[in-house]
Formats: sequence, C-alpha cells, structure tokens
Amino acid sequence: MPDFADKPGLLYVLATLLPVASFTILLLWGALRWALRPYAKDNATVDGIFQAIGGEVPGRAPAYVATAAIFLSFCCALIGFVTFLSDAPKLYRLEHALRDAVAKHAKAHDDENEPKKDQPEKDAKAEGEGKHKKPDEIAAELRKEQIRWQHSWQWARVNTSQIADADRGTILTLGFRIDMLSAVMFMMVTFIATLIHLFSIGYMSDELKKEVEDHEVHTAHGHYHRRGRFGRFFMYLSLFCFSMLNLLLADNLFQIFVSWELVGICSFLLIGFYFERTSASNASNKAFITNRIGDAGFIIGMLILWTYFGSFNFEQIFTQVRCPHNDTHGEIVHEGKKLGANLVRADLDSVTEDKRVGNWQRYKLVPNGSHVLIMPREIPGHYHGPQDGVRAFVQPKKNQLGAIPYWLLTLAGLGIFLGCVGKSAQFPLQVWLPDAMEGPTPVSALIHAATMVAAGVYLVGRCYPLFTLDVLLTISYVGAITLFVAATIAVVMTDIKKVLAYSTVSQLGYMMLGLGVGGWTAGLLHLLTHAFFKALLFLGSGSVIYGCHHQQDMGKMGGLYPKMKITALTMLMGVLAIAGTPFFSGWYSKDEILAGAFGYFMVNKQHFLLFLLPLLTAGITTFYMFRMWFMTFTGKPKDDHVHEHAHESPWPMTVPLILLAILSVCVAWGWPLHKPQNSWLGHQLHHYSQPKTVTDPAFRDDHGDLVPLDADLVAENKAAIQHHSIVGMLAIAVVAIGLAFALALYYFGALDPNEAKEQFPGVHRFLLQKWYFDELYSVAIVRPGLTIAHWCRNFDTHVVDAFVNLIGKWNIVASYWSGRFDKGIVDGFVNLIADVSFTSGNWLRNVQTGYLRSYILFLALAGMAVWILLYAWAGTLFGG
Amino acid sequence: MFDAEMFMFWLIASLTGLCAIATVITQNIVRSATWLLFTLAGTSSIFFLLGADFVGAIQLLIYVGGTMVLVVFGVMLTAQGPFVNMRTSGAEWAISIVAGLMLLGVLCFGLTSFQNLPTGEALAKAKDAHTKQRKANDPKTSTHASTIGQALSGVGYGPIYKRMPPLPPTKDAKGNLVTLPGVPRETERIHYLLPFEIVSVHLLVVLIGAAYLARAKRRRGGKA
Amino acid sequence: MSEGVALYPYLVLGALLFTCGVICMATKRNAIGVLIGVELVLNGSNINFVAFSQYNPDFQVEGMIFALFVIVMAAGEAAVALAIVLNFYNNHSTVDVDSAEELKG
Amino acid sequence: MLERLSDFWSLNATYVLAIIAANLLIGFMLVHAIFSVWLERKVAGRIQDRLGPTRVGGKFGWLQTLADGMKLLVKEDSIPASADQFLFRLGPYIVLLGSFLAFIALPFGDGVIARDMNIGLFFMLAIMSSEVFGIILIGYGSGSKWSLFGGMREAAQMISYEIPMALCVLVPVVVAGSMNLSEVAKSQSGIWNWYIFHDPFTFCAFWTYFTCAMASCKRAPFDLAEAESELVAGFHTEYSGFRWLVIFMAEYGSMFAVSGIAVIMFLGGWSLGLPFELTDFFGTTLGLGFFGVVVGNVINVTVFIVKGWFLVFVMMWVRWTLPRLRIDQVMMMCLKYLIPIGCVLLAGVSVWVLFVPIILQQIVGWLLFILSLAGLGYMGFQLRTWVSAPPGAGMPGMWRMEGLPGYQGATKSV
Repeated sequence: MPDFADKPGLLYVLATLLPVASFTILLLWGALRWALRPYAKDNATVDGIFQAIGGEVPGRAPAYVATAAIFLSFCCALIGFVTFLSDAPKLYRLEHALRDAVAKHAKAHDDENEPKKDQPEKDAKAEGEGKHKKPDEIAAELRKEQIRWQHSWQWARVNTSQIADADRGTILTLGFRIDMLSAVMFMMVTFIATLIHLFSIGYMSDELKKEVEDHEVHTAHGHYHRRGRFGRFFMYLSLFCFSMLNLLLADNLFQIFVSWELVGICSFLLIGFYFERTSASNASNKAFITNRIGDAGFIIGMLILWTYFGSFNFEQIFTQVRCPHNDTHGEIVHEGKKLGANLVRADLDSVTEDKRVGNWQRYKLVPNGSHVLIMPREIPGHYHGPQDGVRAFVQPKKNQLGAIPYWLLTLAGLGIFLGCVGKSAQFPLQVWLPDAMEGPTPVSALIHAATMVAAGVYLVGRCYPLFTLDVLLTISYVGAITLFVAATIAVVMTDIKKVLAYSTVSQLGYMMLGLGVGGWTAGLLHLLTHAFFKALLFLGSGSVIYGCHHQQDMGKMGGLYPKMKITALTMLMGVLAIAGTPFFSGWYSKDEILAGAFGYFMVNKQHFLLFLLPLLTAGITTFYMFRMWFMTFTGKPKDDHVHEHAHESPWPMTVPLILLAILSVCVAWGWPLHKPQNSWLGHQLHHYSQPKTVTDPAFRDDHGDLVPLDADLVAENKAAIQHHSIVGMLAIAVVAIGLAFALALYYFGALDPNEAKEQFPGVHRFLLQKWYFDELYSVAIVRPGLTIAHWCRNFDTHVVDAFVNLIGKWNIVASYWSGRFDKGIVDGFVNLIADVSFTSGNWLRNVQTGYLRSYILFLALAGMAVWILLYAWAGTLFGG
Repeated sequence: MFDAEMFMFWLIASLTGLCAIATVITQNIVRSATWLLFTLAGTSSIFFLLGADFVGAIQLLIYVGGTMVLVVFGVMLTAQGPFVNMRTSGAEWAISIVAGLMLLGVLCFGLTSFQNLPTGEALAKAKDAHTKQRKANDPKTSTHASTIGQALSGVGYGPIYKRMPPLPPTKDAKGNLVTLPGVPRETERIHYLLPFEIVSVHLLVVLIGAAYLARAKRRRGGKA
Repeated sequence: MSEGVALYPYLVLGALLFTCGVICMATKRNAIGVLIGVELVLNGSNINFVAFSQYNPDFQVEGMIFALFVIVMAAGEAAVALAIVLNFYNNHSTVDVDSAEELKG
Repeated sequence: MLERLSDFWSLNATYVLAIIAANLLIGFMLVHAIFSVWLERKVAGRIQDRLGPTRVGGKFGWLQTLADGMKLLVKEDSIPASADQFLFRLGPYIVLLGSFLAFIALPFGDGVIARDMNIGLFFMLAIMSSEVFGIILIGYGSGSKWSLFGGMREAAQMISYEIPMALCVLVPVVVAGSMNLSEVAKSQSGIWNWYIFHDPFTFCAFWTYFTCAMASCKRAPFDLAEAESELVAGFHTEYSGFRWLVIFMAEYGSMFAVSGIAVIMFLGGWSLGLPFELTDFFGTTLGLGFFGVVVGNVINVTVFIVKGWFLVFVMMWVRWTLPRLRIDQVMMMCLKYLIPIGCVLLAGVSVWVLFVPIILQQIVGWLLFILSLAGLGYMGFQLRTWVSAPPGAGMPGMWRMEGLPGYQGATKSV
C-alpha cells in the first residue's frame, strides 16, 4: 500500500484508478459472458459457468460495482480534500516566504557589493525569527511539502542522452498534481458522478430485461428487439469518470490530451448508446466530429508549446513563460516598472552574442515586443534585470533560453482554446451539444454537469497563464456570443431536455466570458455551482421523463406538480439557482462574472458588448428556465394520457435530487451571505489556486509598497470590486424582469405565447431553427466540401488519370523502339565483339600446342626479347 | 699471371660446362642424370673455389644427396620399356639449339655490357676488397657459416649499420658511368629470418603435397 | 700478385649452365629430363649468386643466402615435380611430356 | 729462378700441400683397408670360435689381405652384357670418391688435416652422402635385378639414416659451438671432458650416432643392400676384380670416416685423455719447438687411429654378433625411432646448455664419467673372470646353455 499519509496525493490517484478498475472488471466480465454464450446452449458445464457469472442478464451487479467504485472515489476525494485543506495554508505561506526571502537575499547580495555593513543586521531584526531562513532552506521545505501532492513518472523517452537539458522535449510523463482547483473539481465530479450513478440505477432499469423493445427503431418485423445493456452502460460510465478524473489529475498537457480524447470517445459511446436509432448515431457522430475540429486546434497549440518549451508539464511551462518573478534578484524592472508576472516581451532584432563570455544572449526588452522570452525551467544563475539599460543578460546555456514569437504563443493559446470550444460547445462549435440529448438522460446530466463540457472550461482555467491578452479577448467574445445565442434559442425550445441543453451552452458561455475578462475565480466557481444545479435540473428532467414514460415534449406536460412534488420542488431550486436568485449558489458565481465583465467594460469601453450581452442574457435565462418549470409543473395538463400515467420516481432517483438541491442552494455560501465575493469556495479557489497572472499584489517595491503589476488587470479588478453592488442590483433587476415575463406568459396567462409567436414569426422560426447554424454549416462547409470533392474526383478521373494513361502509352511506344534498338544495335555490337573474340581466340588457340617443350622455347624467346628491349631502353636512358 | 687458382677454375669450369653439355646431349636419361650429378658437383667445386664452403656443402648435401636421389628414383619408377621411342626429332634439336645459342649470346652480351659493376677507382677498391675477401676466405678463419647462420636465425649479421641503397649511376669526368657504393648508415643489422621461415613453411607444404600426390593411386585409363 | 679469376668467367659459366638447362628442357621428352633441365637452370643462377657474393662486398652474405634459398626451393620443387611425374605416369603409363597435351588449345 | 719458385710457392702452397695430403690420405686408406679386412677376418674367426687367416705373412696371417689384393688385381674384370658399360665402370669410382673426400676434413692430430674447414663436420656428412649415388649407379648399371634391388635398398637406407645421424652429430656441435672438427676435438681436453660424458643427451647421442653410422655404412645388422641370403651379393653382385676391390676400399674407408667423426665428436678426438694438448706440451711446455710438435702429433695420430680402429672393431664385433634385420624393420627403426630420438636429443641438449645451471651440468658430467668407468670396470672384471674360467664356460652375458634340451655340459665340447 502506498503511504497515503506521506503522500496524500496518491489518494487522488487511487480515486482516479477506481473507476478504471471498475471498467476493467465490467469489460472482462462482459467479454467472458460473450465468449461463453455460444457454447452455453450445448454444454452443460459451460452453461453452469455462464449462469454463475450472470447469465444473459446479470442484474444490477454491474451498477453496484460501478457505483461502489465511484463512491469510493468520492470518499478518497473527500479525504484528500480535507487533507489538502489543512496543507494548503502551509504551502501558500511557504511559497510567499520563499519569494520574500529570495527578494531579501538578492537585495542583501546587491548590498554586499556596496559597502554597507550594517544592512544584514538591520534586515535580520526587521525580518524577525521566522523569516530568518535562507531561501535554499525554504525552498527545500516547500519542495518537501509539494512532493506530497505531486509526482510524475516517465513513461516514454526518445533520447537517452545524459547531457544536461538535452532531454528537453524527449520525455513524456504521467503525473498528478493537486492544487485547490483540482481538489475541488475532484470533489464535485466524484460527488455528482456518484449521484448520477445512483440515479441511473433507477433510470436504466428498463435495460435489465432480457429483451428490450426499442419503440423508436422500426424494422420490417416491427419494433426492434435487443438484449438489455445495463452493464454496458455502467461500464461506459466508469470509463467516463476515469477519463474525467484523469484529466483533472494530470500535471501535463499530454496526459490531459489523452484524457481529453478518452472523454470524447466516452461521450461518443454514451450519446450513441441507443445506436440503433439513426438520430442517436448521427448525434454521436456529430459530437465526435465537431470535437475533432477542436482537438485539431488543441494538438496544434500543444505542439507549438512543446516545440518552444520542451515540456508538457504545466508548472515547467508556466515557470518558463512567466519566469521573471522567480529571479533570485527579484523582479525584472523595466523603465522603473516591474514586469512582474507579465509575459516578458522582447525584441529579437537586438540579440547579440557576447564574444567575451561566450553564450550570453542579449534581448532588448520592449513592452510590446514581437517575441515572448522563455526562461529556462531551472535557474542555473541569476537573471539580471535591465537595471543598466534595456538589455536583459542571461547566462544559461544557449538552448535553455529562447523566445517564442508573440503571434505563435497567441496561436498556441487559440489552438488550445479551440479545443475547449469544441469540448465546451462554444459559439462556432456549439451545434453538437443539443443533439447529444439523444443519449440517456443521466448521461446528459453527466456530460453537462461534471465531465465533458466542464473539461473545456477546466482546461482554459488550467492553461490560463499561457493565454495572451488577445486570446483572452477572443475567449471573452466567444463566451459572450455563445451565452446570448444559446439563451435565445432556449426560449423557444419545447423539448425539456433541449431547453436544458441550451441553458448549459449559455452557462458555459458565461464561464468562458468570466475567464476571458479576468474573472478566473468567477468563471471556475460558476463551473462548480453550475455543475450542481445543472445536474439537478437534468436529473429532475430525467425524473419527469421517466415519470411521463419517456415523454420529453413540454407541450404535452403541464400540471405535474401534484403528481411529482419532490421532483418539482427540487427542480425549482435548480431553476432559482441558475436564474441567479440571491443566496442561491448561481447568484454568487454569476454575479462575480458580471462584475468582472463590468470591470473589463469600465476599462475598455469599446468592449461594451461583453457586459451588455451577459446582463441581458441573465434576464433571458430567468425567463426560459421559469418557462420550462411552469410549462412542466403548473397549469392544466395538456395531454391526459401523459398526465394520468405520470408518477413520482422511486427513491434512487429522488434522493440524488434532494441532495443536489441542497447543494445547489448552499454550495457557494460564505460569510456574510450577502456578499458574493465572500463565497468560501470562491475564496479557496481565489486564494490558493488563482494564477499569479490574474492579480498578484505580492510583489513589493523597494519601499515595501504594493506595486500594480499589470495596470489594466488591476484596474479591472478594482472596478469589479468597486461596482460590484451596482452590478448586483442591475442583475437582480434584469432577473426580476425575466421572471415577470415568465410569470406573465406561462403562469398567469396574461399574455399568450402563441400570440407572441405569431407576432414575430421570423424571429421565432429563426430561433427555432437555432439561428440556422446547422444550415449555415451545411451551406458554408458541407456542401462546398462535397462539391469540391466532386470536382476533385472529376479532375482525378479526367485529367490525372488521362495524363497517367498517356504516359503509359508513350512508354509502350518508347519501349518498343528501345527494344528494337536493343536487339538491333546493342546486341549486334555485343555479338560482333563476341564473334571477333571467338574468331581471334580460335585462331590463337593454335598457339597453345599443349607441348610443354614448346612453351619452354617460347618462354626463352620471350625472355630474350624482354631482355633485349630492356637493354635497348636502358641504352637510350643512360646513353650507353 | 696464370696461377693454380686460375688453373683450378678453368679446369673445373670446363669440366662442369662439358658435363652440362653432356647432360643435354645424352639420350639415356640415367646417364643424363649422371652427367647432371657431375655438373652439380662441379658447381659445388666452383663454390668451394669461390670460398663459399657452406653453400658448396649444402649444394652437395641437398642436390647431390637429395635431389639426385629423387631424380634417380623417378628414373627407376618410370623406367620405360626398350621399345618406347622418346627420341627428339632433328628439327626440334636444331630449333632448340639455335634458340639456346641465341639465348647464350644474349646473356653473354648482356654480361659484357653489364654496367652496374664498379669501374675505374671503384673497381680498384672492389678488387682490393676482393683480395681481402679471398684472404678472409681462409677456411680456418672464414666466418661465412656463422654469418649465414646469424642472418638466417634473426640475430643479424654485419657491422651494426645499414647500407644505403647504391646511388644511381653517375658519369665521372671521362664520361663513364660510375656507380658509387652505398653509404653506410646507422641502425640495425640485417637478417633474413622471415624469408627463412617462409621457406621452411614452404618446404613443409611441399613435403606434404608431394607425399599426397605420390601416394594417390589411380587406375590407368580407368574412369576418373 | 695475382688478381685471381675475374668475375666474368663465372658469369659466363652460369650463363652456359642456364642455356644448357633451357635447351635440356626444350629437347627432352622425358619428364625427368625436363626436371634435370630445371636443375641446370637453377644451378646457373646459383653460380651467379655466389660469384656476385664474392665479388661484390655489398652482396656478400645476401648472395649466399639467396643461393641457399634457391637450393632449398629446388629441393622442394624436385619433390613436387617427381610426385607429379609419378602421378602422370600412373595416369598415362608414360613420362613423355608430349603426351600431356590434353590442354591443347 | 728462385724468385719464380718462391713466387710460385707463395701463390700455390695450398695446392702443393693439398696434393701431398691427398697422397698421404690415399695411402692411409689403402693401409686401413688392408688392415681392416685382415682384422675383420680375424675378428670373425675369433667370434665364431675359429682362428681366421693364419698362414700368409708369418704370425696371424697379417699379409693375407695383401695377397688377396694381388689376386683381385690380376683377376679378369668381367662386365655383364646387359650392363650399362659406362655406368658400370663409373660407379665404383664415385663410391670411392665419396669415401675418400670425406677424409679431407678429418683431423688426425693437432693440425694434421688436409683442409681445416670451418664446416668440416658438415662437409664430411655432405660428401659421404654422395657415396650413395655411386651405389645406385652400380646397382642400375649392372643390369641385374639383384643389383638393382640392392642399390635401391641402399639408397633408401642411406638417405634415411643421414637424417638421424646428422641430428645426433649436431648434439655435440651444440655443446662445442663449432662445426670445425679440430676445434671440437681440442675443446675436449681431459677424459672427463669428452663430450660423451658431457650430459645425458650427448651420452645417448653417441650410441644413437653409432647405430646410424653402422647403418649408413651398410654394416650388419643393416647390410640389407648386400644381403647374400636374399640378393646374392646385393649391388655388387656383378663386380669382380679391381672394381670390387675399390668398392670394398670405399666401404672400409667410410667405416673409418664415421668412426673418426664419432671419435672427434664424442671421444675426445686425438686426445689421450690428458688435460693438455700434447703438441703444446712438447712444443711449448717442454720447449722442443717444431720437433716437439711433430713428436706430439705422432702420438696424437696414433691415438686417433687406434680409437678409430677400436670403433671399427666394435662394428665388426656387432656384425658377427647380431643377426640381420628385415628391410622394413631397418626403415621403421630409422623413421619411427631414431629420427624422433635425434630430435629429442637435439632439443634436450639445447635446453640443457642454455638453461641448466653450470654446477648441475658439471655434477651430472662427473656422475656420467664415474658411472661409465664403473661400468667398464665391471665389464673388465667379468672378462677377467671369464678368462680365468675353465675353457668352454660361457662369456658374461651369453646365453646360458644349462637346462636347454640336448645340452651335454661344458666340458664335453672341448
């Protein structure tokens, strides 16, 4: 057993591996049954074994295995989280102590050069006993603490060179690294996944039958019949959980990518769970293919980073790209302004090689330089800030220091973000998510709440230090557009799950927007809170659908409240939370996002849309969510058949709903309750995990004052904090308006929705057709693609093939003439030579008499001749 | 002046030459071998006369005692019946003798025009050296055997210097071609261990090969 | 004082032996006769070697050593030649070299 | 006139001396042959328990050989019709030449040598190896199958035995560091310094060498070339008269030559066994000058010849004692045993000389010397016992007759 006390990070590894163990067990179990099944009929022994391991349908056992695994994972995550909570302050303190000590040390080091002897004593008094330690000792202590939570194993190595730093870009690692973000995410994912598992046991009970009749698949012989797939479903769920947990666990981009793809394939499998249905298989294909587009961007970004940084490890990449604050002499100062955690921009035009010292490189630091300096990942010496002018002197080996063009870093960020766009269903690639509703409802819940779409947001949060301002701006706009578009579509949808799907897209847009405008904490907090209430809503909708016998159309529901009170009430909690009702969890996060957006808008007035759209959408969200709830649970039953048969779900389904409802309300609470920025969860994230690039007031100038690192960012934050109350008021107002509309339209019936439809038929159709995105893609991409493919085929058939055939014919002709030439002239020449040789040889044959004695005579004569010639030659040579 | 040595030389030389001619002329192969024996013995005498005792003795031992015996063995084992005619035709004789005389002429002409021997002062020096050498050839004091032994056994012989290769022939004041003797140089003694070893191995191979060849009994005219 | 015998007579004697050997090889139809011719040729060259060794101080030891090598090689050659002759005799029932004309061109 | 004479002398002294030496050597060979033949017959007679020649020349029949020679000289010199006349005539002279030329390098005393060659030992081996060619010519030229077989056998045998013989002879050469026979002989002053006692390898090498020498002289038990039980008389079946005489002169000559080599290489050469050179002793120590040298050399030559003859006697002794081998046994003994032994001895003596401490070498040398003396003394004691024993008693080492079937007892055979 690994020592969890010494290395509690391993708990998370265990939590990750449990689902994959469950997956493996279920897979082998199923494989065994599959292998035995054909022989079970004939052979009694085999049949005995077959029955012993479950027979045709093994009952609920797979569900128990998977649920137990994920529940154990949750327990591990819980223990780990508690442990980490106790460790986090220490880590934080040590990090800051190290930074201070390094700064002091550097100062003392600088002072030594100047003859100030009393300085160290002063420092010693000023620092007190706690800070008396040297940077090395603190660093060692910090490393000792860090090692509890992170570790990595090499699993592939291209180069075995022992030369220092020659292994850059040659090693792939598997590792884990736990920080507050991943710890919280772990909690969330495992918890929600456990509940979804539990819910699925009830929801998927249809699959327990030996033969399931699929009403939506029609064959020549009626409905399609198949074997129940209860075990398979849980197997997929386990794999899905494993993939997501591994993604959270990873400490490097490559591992994330692997999990990323695993998540993709799991979503493919689960969306297409009823793959006999055309719509389901199409939807799974669509999801998969759309994600591929994003993944292409991801790969491009990843490889750009690998090329320039030589590593996939987040920490190493961040250290290199945001290194100056690690300098032993303190920050790099440029024109009186500390560059802090900004990307250090430089111009390569002025790079020279200092002949005196050999490898020194000089970069001219320019605030908006064309390149971003990459610092070595380990610091062999000092960096010297450009105090003496504008040049940065660095002494690491030449290949250890480099620069990446700014546009390329931007491209890398955009690439990675494109991956997130695909995964999180953002603006251009959002089309797959609503179609993904074809999967079983728990799957939708899992995808929308905890796993698939969360992965994209999580990755944006993870890679945040890499993103240049341009990338962040892109993220913001993508988020803003997405949230508005999705919300508008959600307004007109009547399928209960589609409404929820579009609400998810919209909420994800909020998260992206929050991240993009600098609200890192806000965005991720929203991810967490959203996970709970979206899971709640989806499970609730699942419960409704289950109760209504797989009826999803809200137009046929209504008045269900008396029949399923628990579901209705819990869903109401979710609706309130997503709408941003004060003191519900959604309020805290959404408010922060809006505040961040407002701060951004205050600093950059030209980007007013970034504030306006989310504000507007807050109202729309309230409207369509209440619309959904009202249409489902209140009013008169629109379809008697549905209403009559409607019933409350069994306890495995309602218990998760209740739990989730509680959490949806209070997960983001803090003290005092009325201040959103006091959210405890948000504070944890903000305090321990937020990248230094967002805001970091930790640097002190020579006078000990806090110095703003990035004027714009700090100003944004200030504005966000200052105007928080105003923004909060505005948001509540908008929400109220939205609620009012909803009440008016769907509860009190003051206005008729159908009238509104008729009033704006174009708008309605436009929204109903989802802004014609699918059609747009079809027209803009698919059909032109097909046309071009057709053209290419024609070109290939008629031009290329014709050319090849022509060459072939020419070759035949040329070969014929070549053959004639070969036979006539070449062979003739060879034959001539042969004939001549034969004739002359035949004639010379006579010389070979076979008589030894004549040979001897010839030899003697030849010797004489040689001698005479030699003599004559010598005579001419020596003149005598 | 005609002294005994000269007399001995001419005597032995003429006998040797006559025996050689007799070797050629004789039709009986055994007699031919006998004449050859005398030729070889004469050669050996010439060696003795030249003071090369060791070579002479070797010539006797190996040629006369060894080679000749082999020759006679061959004669015996391949002896022909009296009716087998192996006579050479007159024409062949004529051609061979003409060619041989031509060869002899060329050789003698080459000898008389031999340019690479010391002339003039160098000749006098060489003659002095020769005289010294003849005196040194007194059998009691001659060290040829041990010198040759040293040379062959790898110890090396001669003073400890190496002779330069002879200088290329140059013309003296009178326009005669002159070859100056090589200039002594330092370094090691000369020895012939490697050729000696090669010859030894060669002899061994020959011994085995000859034994193999001779013992192979094949049927006459049968299928091979 | 006597000058002794000059070098040339020795060389001429060697040449004579050499020539005799060649003629012997060319005229004798008996394989043994050919071998005898070879021996004569080798002896002629040996005389030259030894004579040079005595008349050329630079060639004093080398001449004799070469002569020795020639003698030794001659012995080996004779052994092999006789073995060949024996084989030849076994195959052809004669030692007439003129009957060894299978390799005629 | 005198000037010319001195001029001539200064130019040609070597050659004049050489001619004189050659004549002396020819004379020695003749005398040696005559004596050896006589000795052989006497030894054979004694070993076969008879008297041998007794009549010609007074006591011991010592002129018998001379008389035989006279007879052979006047005998008809017949040549078979199928023989190759030229080769038939030539062969014996080549054999004689090979035997005789070996003596050129053989020192009889301090300076008593025809040509003191640096490589004397090597020269002798080389020259003696040419002897075989004559025998081949004899065998081939005779036009007789017995002769041909004999010649071929002899050729194979001699060529083969050359190798171990040379290897064994090289053993003392390694010790002495010279192939000059005079130097080798002079380096063994004092009987304890004789190379036979130098170390175990030289000791073994002597016996091996002597075996090989007997074989290369085609002496029994290696006389397959003239094995009368198989080949009538081997290669010289068709010879008679003077040519036959020449062949035998050559045989006895080479017997003495190989013995001489053994004496010089192993048995101290002309040394009497005293630790000083007699010529030096007489000429310098006693101050007798040239006369002293002559006196010393006379003793030296005598000693040398006696030693040589003793070895020749041993050869005869062996000949009349041991039965003849088969030809394949002869060849096998050489190729399978003697050559490896020779190689081992050569390698061993090299290692001994190079790596064994001097003190150990000397101790072993003395040990060998003393043991050999002891062995000789034991043999002498046995001989004395035999001499004093009653007639008919077995010699030491001979086959015991007692207990054999048909044995009647020693006394009966008298």
